[in-house]
Amino acid sequence: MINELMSILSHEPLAEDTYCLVLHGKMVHEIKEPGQFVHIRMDGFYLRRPVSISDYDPLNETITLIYKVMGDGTEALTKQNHSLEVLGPLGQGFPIDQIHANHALLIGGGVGVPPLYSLAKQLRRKGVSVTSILGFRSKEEAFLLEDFEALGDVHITTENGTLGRCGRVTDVLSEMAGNCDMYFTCGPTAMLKAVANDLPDTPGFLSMEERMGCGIGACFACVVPSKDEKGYKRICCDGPVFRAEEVVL
Amino acid sequence: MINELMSILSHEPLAEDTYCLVLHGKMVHEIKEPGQFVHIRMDGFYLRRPVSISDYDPLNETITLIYKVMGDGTEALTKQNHSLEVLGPLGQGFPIDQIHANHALLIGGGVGVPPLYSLAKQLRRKGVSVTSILGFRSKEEAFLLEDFEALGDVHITTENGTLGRCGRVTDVLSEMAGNCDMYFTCGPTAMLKAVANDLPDTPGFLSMEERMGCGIGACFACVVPSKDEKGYKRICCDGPVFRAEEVVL
Amino acid sequence: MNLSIKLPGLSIKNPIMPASGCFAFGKEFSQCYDLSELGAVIMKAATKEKRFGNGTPRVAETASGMLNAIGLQNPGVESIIRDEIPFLKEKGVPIMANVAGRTVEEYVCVTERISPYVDAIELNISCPNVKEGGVQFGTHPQLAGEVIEQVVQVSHVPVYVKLSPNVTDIVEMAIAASQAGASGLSMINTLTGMKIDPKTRTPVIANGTGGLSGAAIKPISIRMIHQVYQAVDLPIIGMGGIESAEDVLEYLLAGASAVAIGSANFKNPFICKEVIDHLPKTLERYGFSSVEQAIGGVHHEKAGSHLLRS
Amino acid sequence: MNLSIKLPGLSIKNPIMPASGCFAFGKEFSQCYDLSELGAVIMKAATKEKRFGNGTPRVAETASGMLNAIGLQNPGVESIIRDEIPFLKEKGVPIMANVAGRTVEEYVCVTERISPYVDAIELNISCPNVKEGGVQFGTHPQLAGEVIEQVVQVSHVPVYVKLSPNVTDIVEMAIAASQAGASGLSMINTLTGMKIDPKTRTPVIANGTGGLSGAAIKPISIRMIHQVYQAVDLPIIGMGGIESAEDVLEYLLAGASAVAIGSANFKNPFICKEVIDHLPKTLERYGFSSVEQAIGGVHHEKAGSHLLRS
Ligand SMILES: Cc1cc2nc3c(=O)[nH]c(=O)nc-3n(C[C@H](O)[C@H](O)[C@H](O)COP(=O)(O)OP(=O)(O)OC[C@H]3O[C@@H](n4cnc5c(N)ncnc54)[C@H](O)[C@@H]3O)c2cc1C
Ligand SMILES: Cc1cc2nc3c(=O)[nH]c(=O)nc-3n(C[C@H](O)[C@H](O)[C@H](O)COP(=O)(O)OP(=O)(O)OC[C@H]3O[C@@H](n4cnc5c(N)ncnc54)[C@H](O)[C@@H]3O)c2cc1C
Ligand SMILES: Cc1cc2nc3c(=O)[nH]c(=O)nc-3n(C[C@H](O)[C@H](O)[C@H](O)COP(=O)(O)O)c2cc1C
Ligand SMILES: Cc1cc2nc3c(=O)[nH]c(=O)nc-3n(C[C@H](O)[C@H](O)[C@H](O)COP(=O)(O)O)c2cc1C
Ligand code: FES
Ligand code: FES
Repeated sequence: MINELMSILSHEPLAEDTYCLVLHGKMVHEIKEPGQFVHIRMDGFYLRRPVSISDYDPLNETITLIYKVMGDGTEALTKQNHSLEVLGPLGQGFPIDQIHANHALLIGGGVGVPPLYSLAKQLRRKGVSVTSILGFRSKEEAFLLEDFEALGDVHITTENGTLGRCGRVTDVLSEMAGNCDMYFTCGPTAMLKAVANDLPDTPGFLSMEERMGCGIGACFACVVPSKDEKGYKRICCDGPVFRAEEVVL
Repeated sequence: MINELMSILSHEPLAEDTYCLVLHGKMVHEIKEPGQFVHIRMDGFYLRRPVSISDYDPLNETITLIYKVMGDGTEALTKQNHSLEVLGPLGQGFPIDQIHANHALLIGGGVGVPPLYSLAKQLRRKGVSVTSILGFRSKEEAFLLEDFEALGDVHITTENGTLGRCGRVTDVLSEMAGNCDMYFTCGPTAMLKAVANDLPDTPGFLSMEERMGCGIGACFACVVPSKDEKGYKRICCDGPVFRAEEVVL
Repeated sequence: MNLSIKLPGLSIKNPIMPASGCFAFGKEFSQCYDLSELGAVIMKAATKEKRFGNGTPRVAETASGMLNAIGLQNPGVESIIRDEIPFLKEKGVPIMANVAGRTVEEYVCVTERISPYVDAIELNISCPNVKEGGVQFGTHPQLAGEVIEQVVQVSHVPVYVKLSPNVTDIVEMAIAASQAGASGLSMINTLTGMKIDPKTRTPVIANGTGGLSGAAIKPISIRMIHQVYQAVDLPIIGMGGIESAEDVLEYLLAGASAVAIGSANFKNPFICKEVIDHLPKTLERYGFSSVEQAIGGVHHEKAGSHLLRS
Repeated sequence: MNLSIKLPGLSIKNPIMPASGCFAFGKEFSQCYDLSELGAVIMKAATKEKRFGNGTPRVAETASGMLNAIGLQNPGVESIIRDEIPFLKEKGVPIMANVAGRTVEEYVCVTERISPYVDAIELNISCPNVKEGGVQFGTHPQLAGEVIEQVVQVSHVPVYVKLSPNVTDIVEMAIAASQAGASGLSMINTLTGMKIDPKTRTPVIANGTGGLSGAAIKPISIRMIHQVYQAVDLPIIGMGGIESAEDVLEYLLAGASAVAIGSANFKNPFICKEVIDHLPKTLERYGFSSVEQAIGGVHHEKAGSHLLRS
C-alpha cells in the first residue's frame, strides 16, 4: 500500500455520467489480484473516495478506473486532469490464483461492472470460460460491453429496456445458472443478496460496498456481519471481495 | 459594486514574495477613485481577501493588484492563473476630485505602496507635484521604484539598509515635511499613526487595514473609532481612506 | 412551487432570511438585489443604548467557517427605529428585530420600544461575545424562562427565542422557551471558539474567544433542530452554515420551518437571492411540491410513512 | 530541538499520538511507518465484552470534518490484552488504553484488567455514539466524579479523563475530573451532529446522530483547552482537527502538553509521522527551542511576559 501522486494519462467520458480514468504510477506493481481498490483524495473533501481498479497494466504502469458521478466528490473528480493523490492498492480482491473453475458466471450491476473486467481477463488467461450478465439503468449508461464480449458470452439487462433484456440481472440469472460452476458478482448490496439467494449451491464471490473512513482497516466504518466467530468483516481490508458464505447480507 | 469572474491577464513576481496581478473585466468601469479595493474569493477559504487596486485602465478594462504572500490565502492566490472571483470596487478611496494641493507627499510602507501608485499618477495629471517616501524591509522586497520615480522625487528606506536610507519612512519624514501641503499614506497602523503625529498641521489622508468579514459594511468587523458623534467608521465602506483627523488610531 | 410559509407574525413568501448580524439593516445588500425578494430580514441586534462593541480584530477564518466577536455593536434601539426600520418598511419586506441586553430590564425595554415597528422579535439570549447578559441567559433554563416571560408580556408581536448551542441539553432550553411563552425558536447561534496565531502567541480575535459560524457547524445545528422538533411544538427558524438550496432542504427535513443565512453572505453577497432562485428546482428534484411539505420530513420518514413522497 | 515531554505515566519522545478509534491497535498503520516513531499510541476503546457496534453507514462527510457512529466496536478487553497489546509492546511504543463502559462496574473492571499492560488509561466518558454509558457520564460532573474515582482506585497507571465538548461548562467537568483524582485530561471527544440525505430523507448515519470530528471543530477544542488550562492544574492531551505541525503548536500554546491526531489519519495515513517530522522546524520558525517551552504560551503572553520568546 502506498500513497502516490499519480499522473492522469487520460480521462474520458465512457457513458452517461460515467468516466474512464487512466492513471500512471508505481502503484500498479503492488496490485495482487483483480478486485482491489484505491482511495482517492481530493482538495476540499474531508474523506477519500473508494474506487475499484477496473484494469491495470504493469508494463505501462497504468491503472484504469471507471466511475460514475454520484455526488459532489465524483463530480469534482471529473474536473481533475493533471494528477491525483491515490492510496492503494487496498483490500483483498478475487483470489485469482486459488480459483479452480471451468465456467465462471460474472454478474455486474452498474458501477459494479468495472472490477469484474480485469477479473474476466485473468479468468480467460487461466482458461476459464466466462459468461457475463451486465445490468444497467439504460442504454446510455451501459459501458464495457464490447470488452466483455471479447471474453465470452454477454447478457445485458437495462431497467428501462433500452438495451438487452428489460429488467434486472437476476431476471436472466436462472437461465444461466446451470452452465456455471462458480460466480463472481459486484453491485449494490440488494443485488448481491438476490444473486447469492438465487445461486445457493454454486460457490461464489461477492464484491461489496460501504461508506469508508480510513480504507485500511483502522476505523471500523465499513463492517459487515460475518458468520465466523469474530462476527464481522471489514470491507476495506478483509474485502471488498468475500466468499458468498462468509458474510451476512 | 459587482461580483465578477475576472480573467487573469498576467500574474508575475515583482519582488521577494510580492506579485503583480493584472485582471480583466467590466469592474474597472465602476472605479471612482484611487485607493478603492477588491475582495477576492478563493476555493477552500471561508473569507475573502481584501487587496487594494494599485492601478486600473478603463480603456483596456484592466485592474492591477500588487500583493505580498502573508499566509495561506495569499500563498494560494499565487497559484491562480486563469480567473478569479472578485467583488468590487469597494470602499472610498482618495477623493481625487476634491483635492487641491500644490505638492503632495506620499508615504507608503510595504504593501501600503500599491494603492498610492494610481493616486500618484492622478495627482500628477492634476498638476500636483509628488514626492514619495517608500519603505520596505529590504532591497529584495522593494518594488514600483521606477514607476514612482517617473512621477516625482522618491526617497527609499529599508529596514536592513540594503537600499536607500537604513530605517523607516518616518526617519526621512521630517526632512520632507516642509515642502508639502498635503500628505497621503498607506501602511501598517503603527506607521500611519507615526506619520500623522509627525505631520500634525498638514492635511492628510490615511488608508487603513483591518481584518474583514463582508467587505461591504454589513458585519462591523472592520471598525475604527472615530471622532464624530457616531463614534466609529467601517474601514471597508466608510474607508479604507480617511482624513487623518476623522479616525482615532 | 409554493415557497410560502405562515409562521407566528410572519407570513412570508419564501423561507429564506438573512441571519442577524450578517446583514446589518439591509442597506448594504440592497445594492446587490431587491430586498423584497427575501422572506424576511432579521436585523442586527438592538440594545437600549448604542454600543461600540469589542476591539479589533473581530473576525478570524477557520476551516469551513469563521469566528466573530463583534460584541453587539449597534446604534441603539431608538436610532434603529428612526434611521433603519423605515428603509426596510419602504422595501416591503417583513422585519424581525433581534433584541439583546445585559439585564432583563434591558431586554424588556428594547422589546417594548421596537416591537410595534416590526413583525416579530428574535430574542438573542445566546450571544457568546459579550461579558454580561447574552449567553448566560441562554445556558440556564430558569434564567432564560424569566427573561422570555417578561419579554413576551410586553411584546406587541410574536417572540422567537434564539438558542445557544453551547449547552449540554438543547431540549431543556427549548422546553423552557416554550413554557415561558415563546412563539417560535431560532436555532442556532454560534459556538464559542478560539484561534491562536503562533506568530503573535495571542488569540487572533481581540476578545480572545469568538463565535464559530459557517458550514463547519451545520451538523451540530441539524442535530439540535432534529432533537428539538421532536420535543417541542414550536416552529423553528434554522441556521448555521447554509450555503445552498440543498442545505435549506436539509434544514427543512430536520424540522425547521424557515431558515436564516448568516456568514455565507460574506462569501457571496448575492447568496440569499441565489438560494431563493434555486429552491423551487431543488425541492422538485427531491420530490416535494412545496416548502410546507418538506418540513420535518425526516421524522415522518423515520416513522415509516412514505406519504411525503410524491 | 527537544520534542520530549514527561507526563504522568508517559515519558514520550515527542508529543504526537494517534487518537483513540482512529488507529485501531496500530497494525494497519505499521504498514505505513515504524510505530516507534510515535510519542505514544492511544488504542481503540476497550469494553468488557466484545461489541459489534452500530449499523452502517457509520461515517459521513461534512464541511472540513466527518461524522462517525462506530459504536465502540472492539473485540473486548481480554482479546485486546491477548491479541493486540503484545504487537504494540514489540514495537516499543508507549501505550494508552481507552476504556469505555455502560456502567461504573464495567469501567472499573476493564481498567483493572488492562491497566497492568499499558502506560496510562484514557477514560472515555464522552462517546456520543452509544445509548448507555459513554456520554451521560461525560456531561454530569457528579456522575463523572464517581466513575473517575473508582477507576483511579483500581488503576495501576495514571488515568486521563477524556472530556466531552457537548457541555455547557467544560471547566466544571475538568474540575470534577481533577477532584476525583485524574492525572490528566484528554480534550476533546467529538461533538454530536447529524447529516440528512435529501434523497432518502433519512440521516446518513444509520445511528441517526454521529460524532463530529476534524478541522471543523478545532476552534472549539482550542477554546475549551484554553479555558481549562487556566482553571485546572492537570496536563492536557489536546485533539480535534489537527492536520499539521502548526496546528500542534496552536494546541501547545492554548495549553495542551501533548496532542492526538484522529480523523486526519483517514485523509493521510502518514500524517502522524509527517507532523512529527515537521515539528522541529515549525517550533524553530516561531521561536521555540523545545515543546516544553511552547506549552501554555498564549497564557504567558497574555500576562504580558515575553519570557518565552527566544
Ligand atoms: C470498495 C469500493 C469500490 C468502489 N468502486 C467503484 C467504482 O469502481 N466505480 C464507481 O463509480 N463507484 C465505486 N464505488 C462507489 C464510490 O465510492 C461512490 O460512488 C463515491 O464514493 C461517491 O462519492 P460522491 O462524493 O460522488 O458522493 P456523495 O454521496 O456526495 O459522497 C458522500 C460520502 O459518501 C460516500 N459514499 C457515497 N456513496 C458511496 C458508495 N456507494 N460506496 C461507498 N461510499 C459512498 C463517499 O465516499 C463520501 O464519503 C466503490 C465503493 C467502494 C466502497
Ligand atoms: C483595504 C485593504 C487593502 C489591502 N491591500 C493590500 C494590497 O494591496 N496588497 C497586499 O499585499 N495586501 C493588502 N492588504 C492586506 C491583505 O488583505 C492581507 O495580507 C491578506 O488578507 C492576508 O491573507 P492570507 O490568507 O495570506 O493571510 P492569513 O493570515 O492566513 O489570513 C487569515 C485571515 O486574516 C486576514 N488578514 C490577515 N492579514 C490581514 C491584513 N493585513 N489586513 C486584512 N486582513 C488580514 C485574511 O484576510 C484572512 O481572513 C489589504 C488589506 C485591506 C484591509
Ligand atoms: C459577524 C456575525 C455577527 C453576528 N451577530 C449576531 C447578532 O447580532 N445577533 C444574533 O442573534 N446573532 C448574530 N450572529 C449569529 C448569526 O445570526 C447566526 O446565528 C450564526 O452565524 C449561524 O449562522 P451561519 O453559520 O449561517 O453564519 C452573528 C454572526 C456573525 C458571523
Ligand atoms: C472513526 C472514529 C472513531 C473514534 N473512536 C473513539 C473511541 O473509540 N474512543 C474515544 O475516546 N474517542 C474516539 N474517537 C474520537 C477521537 O479520538 C477524537 O477525540 C476526535 O475524533 C477528535 O479528534 P480529530 O478531530 O483529530 O478526529 C473516534 C473518532 C473517530 C473519527
Ligand atoms: S474504512 Fe476504516 S475500517 Fe474500513
Ligand atoms: S468588513 Fe464587514 S463591515 Fe467592514
